[in-house]
Amino acid sequence: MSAPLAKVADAERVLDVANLRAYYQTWHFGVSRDVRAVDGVTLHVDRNEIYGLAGESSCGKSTLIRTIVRAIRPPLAVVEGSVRFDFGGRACDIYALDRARLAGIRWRHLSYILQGSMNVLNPVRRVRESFVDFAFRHIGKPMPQFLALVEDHLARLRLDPAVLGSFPHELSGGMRQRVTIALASVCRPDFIVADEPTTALDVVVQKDVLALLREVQRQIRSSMILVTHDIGVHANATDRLGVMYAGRLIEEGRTGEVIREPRHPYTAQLVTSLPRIGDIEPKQGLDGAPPSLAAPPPGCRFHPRCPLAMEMCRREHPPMVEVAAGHRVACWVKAPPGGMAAP
Amino acid sequence: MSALLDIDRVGMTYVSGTLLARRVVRAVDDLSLRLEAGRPEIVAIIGESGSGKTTLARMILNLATPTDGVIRFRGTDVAKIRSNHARADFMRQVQPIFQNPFEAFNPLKRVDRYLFMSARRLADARGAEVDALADRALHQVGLSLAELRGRFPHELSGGQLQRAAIARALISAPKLIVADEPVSMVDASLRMSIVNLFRSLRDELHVSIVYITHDLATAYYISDRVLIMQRGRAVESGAAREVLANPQHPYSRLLKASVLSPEDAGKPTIAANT
Amino acid sequence: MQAYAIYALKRLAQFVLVVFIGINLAYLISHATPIDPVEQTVSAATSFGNASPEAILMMRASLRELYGLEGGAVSQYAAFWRRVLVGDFGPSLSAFPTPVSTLIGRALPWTVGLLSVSTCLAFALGNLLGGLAGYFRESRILKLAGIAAMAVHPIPYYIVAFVLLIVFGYLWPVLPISGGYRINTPWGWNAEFVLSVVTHAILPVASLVLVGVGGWFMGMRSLVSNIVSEDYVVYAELAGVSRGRILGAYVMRNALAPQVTGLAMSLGSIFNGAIITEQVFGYPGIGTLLIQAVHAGDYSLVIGIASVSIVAVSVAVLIIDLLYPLLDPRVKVA
Amino acid sequence: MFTVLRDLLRYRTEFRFGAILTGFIAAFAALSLVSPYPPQDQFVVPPDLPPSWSYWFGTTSRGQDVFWQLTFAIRNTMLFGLSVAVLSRLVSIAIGMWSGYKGGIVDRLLMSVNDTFIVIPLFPLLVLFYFVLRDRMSWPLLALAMASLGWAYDARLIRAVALSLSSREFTQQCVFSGMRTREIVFQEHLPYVLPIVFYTTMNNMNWSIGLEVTLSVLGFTDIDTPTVGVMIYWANQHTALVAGVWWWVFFPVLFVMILFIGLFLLAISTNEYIDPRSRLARMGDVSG
Amino acid sequence: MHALRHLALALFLAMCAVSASAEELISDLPRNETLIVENPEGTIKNAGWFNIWAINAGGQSTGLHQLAMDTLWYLDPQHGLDGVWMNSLAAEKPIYNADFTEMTVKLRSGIYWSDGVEFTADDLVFTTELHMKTNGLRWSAPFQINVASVSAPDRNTVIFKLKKPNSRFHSLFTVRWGAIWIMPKHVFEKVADPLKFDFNKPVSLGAYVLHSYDPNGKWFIWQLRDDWQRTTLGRYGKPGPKYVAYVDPGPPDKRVIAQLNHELDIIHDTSAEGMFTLAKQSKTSRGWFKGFPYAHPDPTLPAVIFNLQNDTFKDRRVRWALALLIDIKAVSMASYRGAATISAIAIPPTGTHTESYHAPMEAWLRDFELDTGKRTIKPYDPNIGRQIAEMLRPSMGEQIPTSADDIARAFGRGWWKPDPAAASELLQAAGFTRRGNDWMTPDGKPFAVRLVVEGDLRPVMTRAGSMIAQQWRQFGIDAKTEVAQGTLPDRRQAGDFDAMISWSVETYGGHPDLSYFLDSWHSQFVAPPGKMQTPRNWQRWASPELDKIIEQIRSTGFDDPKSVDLGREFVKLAVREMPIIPLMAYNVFTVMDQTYWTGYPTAEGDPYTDPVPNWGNSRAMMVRLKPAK
Repeated sequence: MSAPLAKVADAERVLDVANLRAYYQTWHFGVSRDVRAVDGVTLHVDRNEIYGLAGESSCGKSTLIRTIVRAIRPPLAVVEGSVRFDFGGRACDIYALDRARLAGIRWRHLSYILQGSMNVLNPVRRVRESFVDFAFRHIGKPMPQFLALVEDHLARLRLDPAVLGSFPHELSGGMRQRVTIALASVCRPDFIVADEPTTALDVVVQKDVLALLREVQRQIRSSMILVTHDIGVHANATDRLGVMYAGRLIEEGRTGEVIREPRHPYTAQLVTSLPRIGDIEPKQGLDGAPPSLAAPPPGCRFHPRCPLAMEMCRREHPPMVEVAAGHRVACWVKAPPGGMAAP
Repeated sequence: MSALLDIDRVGMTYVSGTLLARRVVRAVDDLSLRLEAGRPEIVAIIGESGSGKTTLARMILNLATPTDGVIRFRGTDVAKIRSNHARADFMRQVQPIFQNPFEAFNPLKRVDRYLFMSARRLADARGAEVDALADRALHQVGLSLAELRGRFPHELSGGQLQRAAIARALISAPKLIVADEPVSMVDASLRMSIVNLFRSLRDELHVSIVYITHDLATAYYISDRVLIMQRGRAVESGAAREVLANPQHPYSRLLKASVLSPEDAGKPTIAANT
Repeated sequence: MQAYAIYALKRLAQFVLVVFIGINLAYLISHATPIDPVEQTVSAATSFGNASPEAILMMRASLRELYGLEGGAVSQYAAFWRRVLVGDFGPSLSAFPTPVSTLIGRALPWTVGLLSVSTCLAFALGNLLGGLAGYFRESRILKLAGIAAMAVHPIPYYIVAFVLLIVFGYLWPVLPISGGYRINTPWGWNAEFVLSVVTHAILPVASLVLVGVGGWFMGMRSLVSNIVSEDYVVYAELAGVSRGRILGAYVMRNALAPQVTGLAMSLGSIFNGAIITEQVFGYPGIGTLLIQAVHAGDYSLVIGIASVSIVAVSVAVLIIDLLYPLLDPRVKVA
Repeated sequence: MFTVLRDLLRYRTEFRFGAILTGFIAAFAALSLVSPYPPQDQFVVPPDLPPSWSYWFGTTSRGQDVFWQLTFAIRNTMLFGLSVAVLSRLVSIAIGMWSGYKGGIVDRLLMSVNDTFIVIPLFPLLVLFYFVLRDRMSWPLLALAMASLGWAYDARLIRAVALSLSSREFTQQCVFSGMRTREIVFQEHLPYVLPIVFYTTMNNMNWSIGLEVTLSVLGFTDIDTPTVGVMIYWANQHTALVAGVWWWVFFPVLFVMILFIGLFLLAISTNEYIDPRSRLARMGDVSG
Repeated sequence: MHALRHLALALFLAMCAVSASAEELISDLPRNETLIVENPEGTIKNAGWFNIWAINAGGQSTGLHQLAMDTLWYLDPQHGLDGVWMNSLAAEKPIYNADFTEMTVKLRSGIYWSDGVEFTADDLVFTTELHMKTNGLRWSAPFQINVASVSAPDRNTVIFKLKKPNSRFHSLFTVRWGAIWIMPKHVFEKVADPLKFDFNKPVSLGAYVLHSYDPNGKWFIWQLRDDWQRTTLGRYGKPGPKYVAYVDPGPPDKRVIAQLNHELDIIHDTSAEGMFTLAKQSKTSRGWFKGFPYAHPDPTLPAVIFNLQNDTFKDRRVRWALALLIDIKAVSMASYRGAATISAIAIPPTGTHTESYHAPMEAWLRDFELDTGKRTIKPYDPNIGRQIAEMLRPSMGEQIPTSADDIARAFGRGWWKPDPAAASELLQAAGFTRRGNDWMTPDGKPFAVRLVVEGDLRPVMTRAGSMIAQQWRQFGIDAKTEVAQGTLPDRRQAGDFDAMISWSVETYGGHPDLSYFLDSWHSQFVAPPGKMQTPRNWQRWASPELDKIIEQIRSTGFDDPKSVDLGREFVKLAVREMPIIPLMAYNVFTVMDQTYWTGYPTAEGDPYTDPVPNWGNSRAMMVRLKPAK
């Protein structure tokens, strides 16, 4: 499967996120704070692509996708912006749906692979029961046929149908994650959100699981958002890549382009600091720490750590500017608005 | 040349369960490794979870006792170090670095407390010496006491904390540092500064480092020697660059093949290993 | 299966330990008593009758022999365990020569009945309401129920029972306040007897349930409010699984295991409540017997009751522990 | 600690209510210091008078002023609960922290004993205790007995915290900083345990006062020392309720209920405060 | 939420159903044929045990010894059905030989056991011989000590040959509260071990047989025998109640509630306040006295008992000082709310004793002089009974009697006037000193008295003790009560006390003979310190003067008028020496409900017996009770 090279038309968009802001609004014993975990993110995902979301811990990437699938509960709240899905022509704002319609969409059109394979399956229910709970009502077939269908699905993903009779704790971490992928895909949804699906897996297993994920995506031709902090995973699994820093999207483009020609200083640092086998070039790390999302610095949030920072960066937040086809960057230095800056 | 650390055919067997249903887990099996004194080096021990590398680290640090074989530090059987005095002496020379910098300090206590404590207890510093020692150690890792004094862990970044932890380990001028996955919980952008620090510790302070990791890339980047472990056994070892550039053992090859490199970006052609 | 056997053996060992320590405590404490059962009997036998001093001296000697109070501390202790192991606590000294076990056997069914009914009711009711209250946080009725449970829960059994007694036995006398059944009702499985047993049990059971329900309610509610943020619940909600199914199969089902552990842990104190309740409502049972034994200075009966209650509670705990893996499949490897 | 109290008082309704109720009871108990009558003396006032301006809570059939009697009773009851709580805290901290830090066989042995104490029904043992001591039963002794029986559950809570602390990396960091075990346990770990100690103190007070009331009402304590239970005991002796002297029972029951609810509210609100997630939120960790 | 509502509804309905069914207390028995009596023993642990000859194995006051047992004689504490003395199984009074070494009993004929077997001399002989050869039966010891041999020359005559002279041997077979009950030979001769035999169902010699009982010991129901004429009660007419239920009604307040609901015909005892409540709220309830003080005075005498082996109390002046510090009016108020019958002398002011002792000795008491060391005082105040009456009159109104006789009967006559000055003088004379507010013993230690009381087992006496301690405390003595609950008997026997509230004086009530308690006060029975004291000389008083009196009584016949004179000698000695401070009669608030039954014994109506229903004599009530409607 190769990534679509041409700029995709709006009509093919499955997900459209516009200027989304989601804050953790907490009040604890007199300390009231807004944690601006997602602060003005705009992105879209096209049909049949895997969109990668990268960023380091606490950059807001998990919050972003939680907000996208409306899996939020207080203190997290959407402050501004919209999330629109388009499943085969029926566009909808996920925050405008009532409970019943939302339940109708879930799993049938929009499914989810969660971080932390240990806990996503009900520990006291066998895997089979989870399949029944999650998918039975969408399939619309009597139980025996449904179970046969599930077994077929597992077989297609080269999983032993015997796992259906197991409890989650009886499976290895990799196997649990595979089961979760099968569970998320059994209804052949239009859109799958995968949050750190391979974190905490060993490298060998990680590769297998990623392969399975791509395999599933290829088979059912759904769109997918894949969130992970591991650039290596993105490089190998995603079509397009968005990089987040301190609650904002700072760079976005085709994965190969972003990794090979990062524009944003942060992205560049992230990519070039990674050692590779066979490469003994001295590499430098980045000093400092990401800012607190409760009290982010003014202007570009990266400026305190940025080697290129200038006066403007300290004052105002840079807008996302398209520097190449489908490649957008938010940086006063590398992508000043109104003109393509030199890479 | 005498050995700094001599791991001689060490094995570790855990027994779980009760008398009636023993389950024997062979965490480490017949493993040998020798670090020479006077030739500081970084030895990477590579393996995935369950390969026994953390158990090995615990045995070197005398937090666990091997069931077979002997670990000698400068000729002394580590497992026989029992008295408080001997333990303190051992800790002066061998220090650990832990995996999670956020966990390595008590969140309710100030970070400098541990530096001062080490200075007093392990380096026998008194009065102004204590501050001086702490400050010197912090400078060795690119920090200063002024930055750190009175700060709580949550006020510092993971990178700073990990450096502080390393500085603390350095206070007693140890000969050996055992670092168990020291960068796996550190953000990628901060990771290299820590890794580079290890290199400078070896080169400038002549500290030998046992670097335990599952990350082949950083191992390749800084270590002199590697030892690849699988299910408690050493499957391959040798000079780092040689082994990692051209692994011989099937498991080593599999490991190497599984590494997802950013190089592949734009060609998402990932395939399962099996 | 083998894993379960290990688990069961561990529990069994704990059970044996509990019983051993418990009975020893009871033995040690009670053998420190300054009360001489012979003097108790003598004074009871002579408090109304006319007996000459010489006769009493003679009576003392023969009672001492009859009660088997001779022998050293070690041999008495050994003899005690020899008898206890076969369930024999010797004759009651205040109902000589009736065996202690006979007296306890007569009282135990009442206590066990009272306790099992009220515990099950309180557990079921408290967990059900607590589960609902934890899941439907916005419901006003459930909030009120929570406040009510919180208000009653910390009040000691005695006070609750006492207030119930006043209200339903005195201010609005609709319920019997004494005894286990109506006087002169023939025993057996006939409607009259059963009905009278039920009506007599209402107040004792109600007092125990009222106090017990709050603990389960609050425990369940806080468990549930933690569990609803567990990944598997979030995941199921994301999947659009119905709320009823989530509440039942995901939330409550997972909260049940710790609650059942809590049940096992709290059986001892529940038992305390039963003793008091029996006392307040003049209900037959172990508690009534214990208080009588104390007043009569009958230490073989006191030890017997303390031991039997320890064993009974431990057995109940053991049963719960042994059934626990059914609730939580993860335990097998423990 | 001071800021904790301030925060709780300012922001937790439950805590505020609990503090008000408990404070009210404590203030009431303090009045015993200025009582015009010694607590044991009878017939110092006309018996059986209903509440009035001269006798706010009425008088008993023993010719005692319920108001002043109750100040002593509440004081003794609270002191009792507090002594049991403090004594049993010492045991549960010692056992819990030792067991949790040491782990292994020490832990298993201690916890087996501990579980035994959790499971054993204590009431028969306390009655037994009374049975043995009878007239020598005084409240310090009873407090001692209850403290030696009532530590187990809380020791388990403390041990759970200590166990998780001992496996945390910072504990190893402490070891390799040259700290001694005692220092690690008392300086590094104790701060994590203290909130639990605080929380269980109030629960334990509730528990011990409840048992004391019950034992006293049944006459299994020293009936010469006025406590709430002893007051009810004497009221029962004089069949106060059927004799219409309801105030003799009503006020002690009311006050002890206020005390219970007050302590209970304090306990649950503190419990929420020390909940790790809530603590993190206050310490400023960002979740994202 | 729906579940909640349903639950509430279900609970409500259940309540309604229950309240409808909670009306009748006793199932299946016609209420108007049933007498419901409190069994003061409470719940009987071992309900199925009716072998009364085994010690403490089962209940006694369950109706067993009142209704099913019988023996030779009854001595009523009040006036009796036809006199104080009742020949029950015996046809006449005991016949002693001259030196009291042989007692002959003539038995009635025509008395039958409830299983139809006739009662004969063989039963009495069997009872005696079984006790003589078996250790550990309730009366084994007195038989073994007294009886050399027993024989029955014919079926109506039994001759006891005694081991040594005993003029009071018949008292063993004379019911005061209870006595030696006669065994059915035809039952017990088949029993291998009489100690282990439960005698269930009991064969009765009384007018009632066991109908049913609660295995949990809460109630026992007895039914009138069809052949009630063939029992010793038969000659007094048909007993009124067809059924008598002895129940455990619970604590005092529940007893009051039960009688207010007419579910308990006779309350054995309740608190003074409970009695007042019943008197106020129930028109049909009444006590022994129609008005105040209601209670029946038992022929026992609660007193402050000193341990005379304790150095502090060896000096009679100290004992007297403590007596003069007691304000008996306050004690009467504290213990009985005024409903006490006080006594200054060591004889219970009950039954016929007031005529034999209290009234005749009044003059002597008035003239009694006490030397305080500085002066001589007359401590007796004859008006205290009247003062108590006057004190109560404002609140109790016309319930308080007005005539001097009635007041004396209800509240007692006089007592010792509180006299702290005299007490100080006495103490100083005895070598005590005053330091500030506190008294010191001659050896310079604080004068401390621990007054042992029994707690809620005898609340009234505990209340009295608290008051006395308070009065001593106010005088500067470190006095406190110590609650002994069930250990009181142990401590009393062991002499492990300074002073205690208890009684060492018990009498027949209806008969002036004092040997019932006095014989055991002989110094031959006083144990050395630290050893067990046998009943009843708990004060361990050894007095040669007293011994002389006792020895004279021993050689005087039971009905000999001379024994009353000897009794008065004892009283005078006891006043002078004050080994115990007599307080009052042990008043029992027995309350009788006349809703279903009338004809109860009462002080001013027909005082034919003591109404306290656990006394063996209370069987006399059955033949006088009549249905109310």
